[in-house]
Amino acid sequence: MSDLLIIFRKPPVGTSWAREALDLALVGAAFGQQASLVFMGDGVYQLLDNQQPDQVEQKGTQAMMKALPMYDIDQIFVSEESLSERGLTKDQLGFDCELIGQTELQALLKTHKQVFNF
Amino acid sequence: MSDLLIIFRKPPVGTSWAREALDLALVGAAFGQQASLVFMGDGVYQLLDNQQPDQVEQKGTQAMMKALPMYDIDQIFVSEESLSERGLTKDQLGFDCELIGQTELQALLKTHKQVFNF
Amino acid sequence: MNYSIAIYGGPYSDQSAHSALHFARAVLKREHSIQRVFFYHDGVYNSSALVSPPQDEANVPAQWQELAKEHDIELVVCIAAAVRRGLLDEKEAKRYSKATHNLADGFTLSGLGQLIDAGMTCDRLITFGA
Amino acid sequence: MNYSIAIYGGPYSDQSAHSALHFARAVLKREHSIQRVFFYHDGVYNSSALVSPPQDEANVPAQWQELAKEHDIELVVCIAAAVRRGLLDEKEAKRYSKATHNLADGFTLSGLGQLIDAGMTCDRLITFGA
Amino acid sequence: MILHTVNKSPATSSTLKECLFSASSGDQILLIEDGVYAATQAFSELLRDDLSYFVLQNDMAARGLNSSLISEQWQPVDYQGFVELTEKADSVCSWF
Amino acid sequence: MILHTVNKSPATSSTLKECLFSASSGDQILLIEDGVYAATQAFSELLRDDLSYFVLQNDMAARGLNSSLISEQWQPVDYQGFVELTEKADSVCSWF
Repeated sequence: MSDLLIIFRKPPVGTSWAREALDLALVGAAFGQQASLVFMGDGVYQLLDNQQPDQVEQKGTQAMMKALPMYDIDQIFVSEESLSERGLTKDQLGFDCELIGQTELQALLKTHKQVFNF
Repeated sequence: MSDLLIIFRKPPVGTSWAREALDLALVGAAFGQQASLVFMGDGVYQLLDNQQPDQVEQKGTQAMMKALPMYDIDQIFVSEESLSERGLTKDQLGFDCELIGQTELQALLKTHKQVFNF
Repeated sequence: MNYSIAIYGGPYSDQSAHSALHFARAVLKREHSIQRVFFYHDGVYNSSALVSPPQDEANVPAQWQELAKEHDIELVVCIAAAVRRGLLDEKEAKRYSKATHNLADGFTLSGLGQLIDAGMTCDRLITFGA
Repeated sequence: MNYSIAIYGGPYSDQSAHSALHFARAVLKREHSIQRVFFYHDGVYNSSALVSPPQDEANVPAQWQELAKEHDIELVVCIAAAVRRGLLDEKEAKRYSKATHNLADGFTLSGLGQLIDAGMTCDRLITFGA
Repeated sequence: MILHTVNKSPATSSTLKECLFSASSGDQILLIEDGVYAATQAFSELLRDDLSYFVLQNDMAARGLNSSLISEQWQPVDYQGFVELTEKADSVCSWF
Repeated sequence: MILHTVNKSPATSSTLKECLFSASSGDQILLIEDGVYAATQAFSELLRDDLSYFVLQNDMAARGLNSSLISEQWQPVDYQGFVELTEKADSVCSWF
């Protein structure tokens, strides 16, 4: 089991929350902590393909997301319920990630002592 | 008809929005503008009786609300739907204000050229 | 037409100051004028001279300064919202006995009346909330 | 037990820094220790030496300074979040060629690793979000 | 006619709902920033028939919302289009 | 057992909903700041039967929420009670 669980609940562009949460994941990995990421709520929008944040002079999170494998972060989960509430399906996402339901989500929170929830 | 419409949609204590919106109403009045206030959404919580924001070392909005008559601000409206969604009734409120429905709310927005919406 | 703009969000924390900048450029492109940009709530943080973004990110306060200079736009920061958040000009620094001040050039601390005035006198007041 | 606290909200704009202060006092009253308070996102604004609230309002940064001094608590501010929001110590001011700096005494700019470290080494890390 | 701007995601904030409740027949809604997610098909049931709907295409593109995700009520505009909408409206009300 | 804190109003933000979805049976919920409005009767239908519910009484009093407005599932605690809850929990998760 990984050491850190980081929950992403904010959209990627309108605020700095998503970027700051990803920074934390990367720094955690640099500190030798195994990190798992969960995308739920509006956080699932971070996974959409073809984001062009430069259209509004923002940086977004896609470039950082692409760096995750370099940090050995490969446990990436997305809430099935959050996706379907937003009319999205897994094939619209630009990242390889594992769909999880409520039970698996609850288990992830329960089995990690360190949870950072953004 | 009043010159200014100020819409209060935020609760009174957790953030500075409510206080900053009230500041604007009072300054508007000091500039000779007739102001009407609408409380809707979580803004209706500003009208609850017996708030003690000093319990968390905050100032809240009640003291400023009591100053409204001194500024000749007496057009105070509260959304009936917002109250009932929150299980509140007019007699639980600490301020004398006029209950309005959707039609009256829409008319207030339509008839004011200057609307500040917080 | 004569526009004014109100900004309630801080730089980097949210997009509002950037959106307002894009909007302002489009307003000017359509040959309108912009009289005043008013910074309120966390928008006051846009007036800091000390904002130091990484090289590959936009410096929002600097962009406002440039645009204001080029197009003669007033950049007005609500004094009450600013001083309690730690944005001071030289005069306020003296008043509160602070050793230094940090309001960027081109920004002016003034009262909330300047926002009321913008609403009264301009053809359009557009708000970018946080 | 050994606690650390994370704060993500700015002073005056929201209640989180105040809530954390109340919580910290209760932690100490129950004879626990507090190792570190970490300021991230808009929480970095709590570290400004220039915050100047009206006399009848609490000065949150000053209250953190007092509590930290009395109980030997580290006040650590995320350096990346801080410099882009205009919070600089002397060293960063020099690096970014700014004429002045505004980080309050008792606060230290440091990396996000200090938040990870608090999570790893303390018995409890309690977050006050914005 | 009022132009209402909305900048919050409809799935996590009540801002759009409050705006739609307060708008008068014939008013215009413009989604900006995180508000643009409301133009996706999942939220089309919230909409009323008597309003006009616009969405800022820069903010759509920034978030990867291509036209296949957008429901047909919504008309994309750029920043110049945003300005034009403010020109034509009697007043502009910002919901955040 | 996890202690979940929630600081946003349930009527305008989905934060409480997301917390309740993610909590495991036996977990505890503590409302603070603007989260305390969720302890009023209008929101009791959102609650699950398998969690324990606490509300910070300082934040209740600050907002004028007296006990007649609070539904009976919620147990008021002060800041010391808040600390005690964090002592007993295996971990603390903050929802904002």
